[in-house]
Amino acid sequence: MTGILEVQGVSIAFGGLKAVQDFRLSLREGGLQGLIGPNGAGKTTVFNLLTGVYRPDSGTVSLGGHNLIGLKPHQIARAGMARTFQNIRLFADLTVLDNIRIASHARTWTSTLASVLRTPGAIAAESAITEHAMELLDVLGLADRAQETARNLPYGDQRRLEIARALALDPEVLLLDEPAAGMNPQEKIALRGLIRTVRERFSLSVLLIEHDMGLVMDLCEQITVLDHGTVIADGSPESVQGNPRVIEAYLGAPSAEVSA
Amino acid sequence: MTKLLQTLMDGVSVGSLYALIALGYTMVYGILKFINFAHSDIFMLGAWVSFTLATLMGWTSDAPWIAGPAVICGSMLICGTIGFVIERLAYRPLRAAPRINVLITAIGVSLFLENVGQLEYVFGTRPQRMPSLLPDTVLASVAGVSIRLVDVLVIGIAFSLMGALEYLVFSTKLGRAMRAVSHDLKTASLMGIDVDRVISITFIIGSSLAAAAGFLTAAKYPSINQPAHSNWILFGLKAFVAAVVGGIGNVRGAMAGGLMIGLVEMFGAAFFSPNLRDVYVFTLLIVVLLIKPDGLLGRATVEKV
Amino acid sequence: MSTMLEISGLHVSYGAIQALHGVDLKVEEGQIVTLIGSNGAGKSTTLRAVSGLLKPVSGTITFHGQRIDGMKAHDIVRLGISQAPEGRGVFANMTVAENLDLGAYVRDDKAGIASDMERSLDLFPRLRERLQQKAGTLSGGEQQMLAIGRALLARPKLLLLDEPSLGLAPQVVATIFQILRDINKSGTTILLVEQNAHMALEVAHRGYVLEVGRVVLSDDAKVLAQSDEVRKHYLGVG
Amino acid sequence: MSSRLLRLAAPLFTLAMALGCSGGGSDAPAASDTILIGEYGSLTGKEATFGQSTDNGLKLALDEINAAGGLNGKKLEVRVYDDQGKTQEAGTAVTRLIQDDKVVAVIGEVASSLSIAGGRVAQQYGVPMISPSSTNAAVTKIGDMVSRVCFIDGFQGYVMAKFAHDDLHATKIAVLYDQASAYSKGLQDDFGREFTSMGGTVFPAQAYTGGDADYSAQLTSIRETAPDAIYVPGYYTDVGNIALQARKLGLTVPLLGGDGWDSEQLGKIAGDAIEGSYYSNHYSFQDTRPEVTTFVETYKQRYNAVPDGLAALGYDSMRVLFDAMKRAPSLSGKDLAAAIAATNGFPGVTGIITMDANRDASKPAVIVQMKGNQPTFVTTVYPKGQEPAAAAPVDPAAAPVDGAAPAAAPADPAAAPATPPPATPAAKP
Amino acid sequence: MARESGLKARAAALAPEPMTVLKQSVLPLVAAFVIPLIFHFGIGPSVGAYPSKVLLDIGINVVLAVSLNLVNGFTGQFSIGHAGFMAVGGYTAGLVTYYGGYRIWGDSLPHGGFLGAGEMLFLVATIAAALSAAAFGYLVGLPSLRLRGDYLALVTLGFGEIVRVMIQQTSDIATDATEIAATSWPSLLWKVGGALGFTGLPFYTSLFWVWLWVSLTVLVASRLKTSTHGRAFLSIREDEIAAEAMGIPTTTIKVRAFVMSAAFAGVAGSLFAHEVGTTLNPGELGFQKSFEVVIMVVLGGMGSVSGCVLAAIVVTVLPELLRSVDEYRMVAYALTLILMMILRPQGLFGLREIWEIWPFKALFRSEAK
Repeated sequence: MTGILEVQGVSIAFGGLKAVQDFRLSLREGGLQGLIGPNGAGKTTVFNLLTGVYRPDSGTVSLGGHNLIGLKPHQIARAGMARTFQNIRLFADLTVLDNIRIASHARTWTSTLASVLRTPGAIAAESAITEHAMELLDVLGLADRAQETARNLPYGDQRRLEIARALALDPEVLLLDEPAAGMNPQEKIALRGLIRTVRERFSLSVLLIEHDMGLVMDLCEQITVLDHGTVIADGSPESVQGNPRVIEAYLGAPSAEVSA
Repeated sequence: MTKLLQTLMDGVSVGSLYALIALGYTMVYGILKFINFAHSDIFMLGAWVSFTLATLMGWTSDAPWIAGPAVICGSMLICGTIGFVIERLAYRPLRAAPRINVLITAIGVSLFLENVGQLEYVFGTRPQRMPSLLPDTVLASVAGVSIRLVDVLVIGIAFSLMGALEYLVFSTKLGRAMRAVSHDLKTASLMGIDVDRVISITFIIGSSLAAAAGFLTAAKYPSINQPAHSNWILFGLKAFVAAVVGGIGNVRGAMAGGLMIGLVEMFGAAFFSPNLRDVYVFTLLIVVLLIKPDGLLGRATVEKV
Repeated sequence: MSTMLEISGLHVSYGAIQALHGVDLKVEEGQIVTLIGSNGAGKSTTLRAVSGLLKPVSGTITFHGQRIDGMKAHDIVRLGISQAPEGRGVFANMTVAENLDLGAYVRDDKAGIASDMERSLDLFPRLRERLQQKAGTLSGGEQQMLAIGRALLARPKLLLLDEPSLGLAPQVVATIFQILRDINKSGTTILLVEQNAHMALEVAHRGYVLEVGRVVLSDDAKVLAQSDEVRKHYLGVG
Repeated sequence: MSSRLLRLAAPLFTLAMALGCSGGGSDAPAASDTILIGEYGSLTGKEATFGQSTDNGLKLALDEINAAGGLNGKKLEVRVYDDQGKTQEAGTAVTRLIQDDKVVAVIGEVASSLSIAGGRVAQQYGVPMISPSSTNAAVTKIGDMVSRVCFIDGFQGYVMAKFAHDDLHATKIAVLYDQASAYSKGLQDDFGREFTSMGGTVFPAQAYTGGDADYSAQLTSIRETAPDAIYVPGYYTDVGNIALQARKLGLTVPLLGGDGWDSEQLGKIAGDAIEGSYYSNHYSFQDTRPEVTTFVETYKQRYNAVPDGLAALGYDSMRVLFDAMKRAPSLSGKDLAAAIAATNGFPGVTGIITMDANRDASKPAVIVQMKGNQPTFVTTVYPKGQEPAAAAPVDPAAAPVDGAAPAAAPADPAAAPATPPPATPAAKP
Repeated sequence: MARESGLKARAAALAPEPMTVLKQSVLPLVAAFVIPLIFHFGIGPSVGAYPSKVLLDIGINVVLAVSLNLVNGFTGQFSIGHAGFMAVGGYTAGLVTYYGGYRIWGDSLPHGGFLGAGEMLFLVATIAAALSAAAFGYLVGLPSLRLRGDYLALVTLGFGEIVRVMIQQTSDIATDATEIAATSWPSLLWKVGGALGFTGLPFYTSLFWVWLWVSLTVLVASRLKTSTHGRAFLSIREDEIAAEAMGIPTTTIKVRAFVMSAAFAGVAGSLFAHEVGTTLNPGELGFQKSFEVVIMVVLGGMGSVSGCVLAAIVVTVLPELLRSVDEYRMVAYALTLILMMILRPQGLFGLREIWEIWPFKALFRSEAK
């Protein structure tokens, strides 16, 4: 069985510090997989390796059978991998609508000259981009905020805008980096539904980093647990929850030394 | 041979002046991350204040030995104060603003100092002769190159000041605080360091070093250009290039960069063509940045994603 | 036992985003109080507000009855509150010794500093071996030790610790928590922000659970440790 | 979109109208009882000192003219605009003077590129312009509206070449010029050509950029060629440092220069280092002609400084203009320009001014030597073919000087004023 | 490998109505030609020469500011060497009109009237100026692949200074028709006047040409800003890492911004070179001129096209209005600059356009979508 996203033996070190070691992952087409682990375990580093921000020291990454190693981030994005960021990276001074339309740029075909001349083709393309963007905003429930400056959105909306923006790339794989961080319980419930809807509607495969265990356990079919840059568990939510190594990594060992 | 030695000496003495100015640039950049364009004008003020002080004291000829030290100290003091005031009034309100704003403000301050300096009752528009406060005797003659006391003093004072700064930065409590602030403002404040005070002190030190460079420049080249002459800025810009070539934010890098720029400029002028001096400096800059974008002694910075 | 630190109705915003929606908490003198919660819950924000790095929109912070919200960070250190910040915040280009010296920046008593330095080095013998090494070359655990040791050199009445277990191996975490307990025993009050709930609640006297900028639970640490709610929150079980 | 552009254009139109109206209002009083003359110059910027000297001289002449009753009872008024040493500003200033202030004539600039910028505007609108001190040949080639009261680079280069060759008996001369200054470059070219044609050797020129502080590389190269003299056609603002450094490097031969040296400051700045060096100039303040002595006297009284060449030229340009205004049948651009071009034998401070076919002042130059920090008159050099039958005797104390021993002449300032013979030719053809 | 985005199919269904094309595409282009005609034949003659000259200066500064805004405002890179591109353009255009004029007509005077042969040569010259400046823009843009922020600024400044010093090295212009006819083009390249400047260029710069280029520059910049390509520029300024992650080829776009910006600076250089009352000379195109343009962009608001236009007008007119205080005017200007940065750090308009701001919003309401 090969998944849409296949990662084998990926490692990277920063100045001698091994941040990620021998990372492996297989994301099934249409799958919804979780990547969890305590703070500092290297989860975001994995995302950066997958999206080309860092180039791994060793290992292979392939998307739909195509090698991604050595590609630039924008090439990987165009190849069909979109992401959100843990510490929200919106185009803060631009409008909500423009944030999404920027991501559509990768899918547009008009030349700069045509844009400047405003040829009928370019006008049509702009309309298409806008229409597409408005649709996405509608799905994410942000349509009425389209003209607001991204910076002024509430936190939860900013998170959702990041997802909408990633969707505008028309990706095959969506990487979500802590989408629920900073959301209140109601928002989290809504987010849970949203991720499911989005996956169905855009036939995506989703890889999710999340700290909220309830969310992860509920959403994901498969979970990979990372600690100190290495995979310590991999499997169904139930098997992971019961894994003593995972509990230790998370809650810390209620060890004798401390209680002494 | 004579030419080689002569050029070497000129290069080192001009280079040490660049280095002195570069220190002010590099310290401010290290902490506040902007090019303080007005620093060149402090250098200009250093020369003009020295001239004014010497004239006011009547030390125009046959000045007592105390005149030199007194004027350089006076000029450093006054320019240090001016640097302090500039930071306080023009830069501090912009601490949280985008750096481009601070940069434009710095250009504004630079224009202000030049145009005020140019007013008839301030310094005026004529060049003036800096009285010779440093003795100018020939110490020795090596292979046809006469080594003059004034040059030795210029290099000596420049290097002692750099040494003093090096000591201050690396061996005192204040220096540790300065380095901490340049590493991270917020963490530094968690140590109980009054960041604003450290920044003020940095401006005072940087400005007094520039003033010293102004004095030494005037001592070495006694005809001092009028305040709005673009050459002051150009000289300062080349000093900033020195700071960048050496690795911005790095005290030793600024010194090394200053000497390097001085030598490249002088050797290029003497052995290739004097017409293209500025071209050598800026070409060196471009080459160094393309090979090693963080300067020769700089550290690579990685942006966190 | 008197109240050392009291926070009430604390609101803090980053630009348009509100991070704290009215946090109330108390730290009694001599205790270890822990603040737990998931990422983005506002734990670090609370500490930063106490240290004066962030200016609250509204609400008060008092230390020994004195209002400290709105004071400058360096003045707060002088009052006796020091922080080992998240991500350690060691000065990477300076030696371990210089880092420790900076911890004592607000103090002038040479003898006192020397003895506190000894104390810090006794607590963290690893640092003694690396005194002249650049802090940037230390391992994560050593950097955390340095950050705590440095904060201690201010001889604080209240020590603020932001995720000291972050990214460290379990044994190292255990060592650090043991040391925290020792520090507390010698009379320093500690406000500890942790994600490692088990560990934190084990050493703490009292715990607060933060969620989306609000305190949702607060109780005796031992009670919280047994609480199903906390367990559910962290592992999603039950 | 289209209407946006149009709407943006509308306020611009309003603005333009406002500028037009504000300008239109200001010329009303000028039309009645005063005659307005325009001046533009670098009153700020790096060449401010030149603009200010010119302005001082010009204002002095203006006040004298007005004190004497002005032109047919009408007072003259000068409106001056600063151009900051930028050509775009110079062009705007001249346009404003001509079109808005309706001046009858314009005086300016020192720097040739600025005179060219302004001059082309004056030519376009048919208003005469007199450049007091731009010596580049290109300036008056603009057209019949533009003239000048100074000689041109070609002549000045010839003057110094002739003096170096005939009087100093120099054979090998090194050149150090300011590559950023057209004036300096022009003199360098002309001097080199003239001196070589006289059979001398000119070493490849070394260049600096105005404002440079360090000249050691160039001077070290020059030292290797062991010249008899060094021609430094630059501004006094730079010459001070050049002289000081040359002496430090052991170069004791005299420096030679042009009118850019002329300033009271040069002696103050360079002191002993410039002692014994020569430069060509428009006039000598020690000249005993009455025009000169009165001018120097009143200038000293008013500004507490010895007038430099630029001040004298500013003074002369105003007076030449006034002279032409008196002669012209009307103050229309055409008439006035013709009158200026017809200037013949006008007794200016800077010599007897006659406009040649190119509207360049044809007049002798003086050579002065720095003695005791004062420029001291040495000799007068006439344009080729205009030498008076009995050339003024050369001061025996000052020349001939051998290149090897420049400072041999005793520098006694007290003795100096007595020596210069009148620069005025005995008889004018 | 990426699946069909569906945007193309969507676009096919959204082909614009002819009226929309007319309104959005054609009319502004027509306006871009009509406005200069109005300036040339309407405003110019009615306000007189001095305001016209100021309008020329304003126009040139608008072209400079709006074009620099493409790099500094849109793309968030920091260039302070704009005068260098202006110089490259000015000298290229000068070579074409001056020596070209000599080759064609035997002199360098303006030939033909409005849109006559001479002005056509000027058009060719200006396009050549844009191309050569663009080539230099490409060269300078390349290091921007590796450099960030102030380092890039310093490199652009260094470039500008190198251009200036190299022009100083050139030799006198040739003024003799037969000599020019006998000299080869490559050697004419070096005869551009050195420090004195390229004197004697014909005066082709008129209100028509200046405002034609202003209209085109503003049109290009504002259309770019509201198109997908311009948004790609803006994304880099906002967050380079996020832009990459969204599939924006940041390096390509940065170079593109440099090239476009330099091309228009070259146009401004050509207009400057042929303006009445200027002399194209290296001394004037140094870093001070570059600073002046940066100031306009920052005052207007980084990224705001209309803000830059307004700032260019203010910066040009202010010194004219302050003429009466002469030596204090630069002091006043400097103080204004400092106070402005402290009191209104985002510039006049920030990223927004004049019609997006409250008091003007109503004025432009008909345009709002």
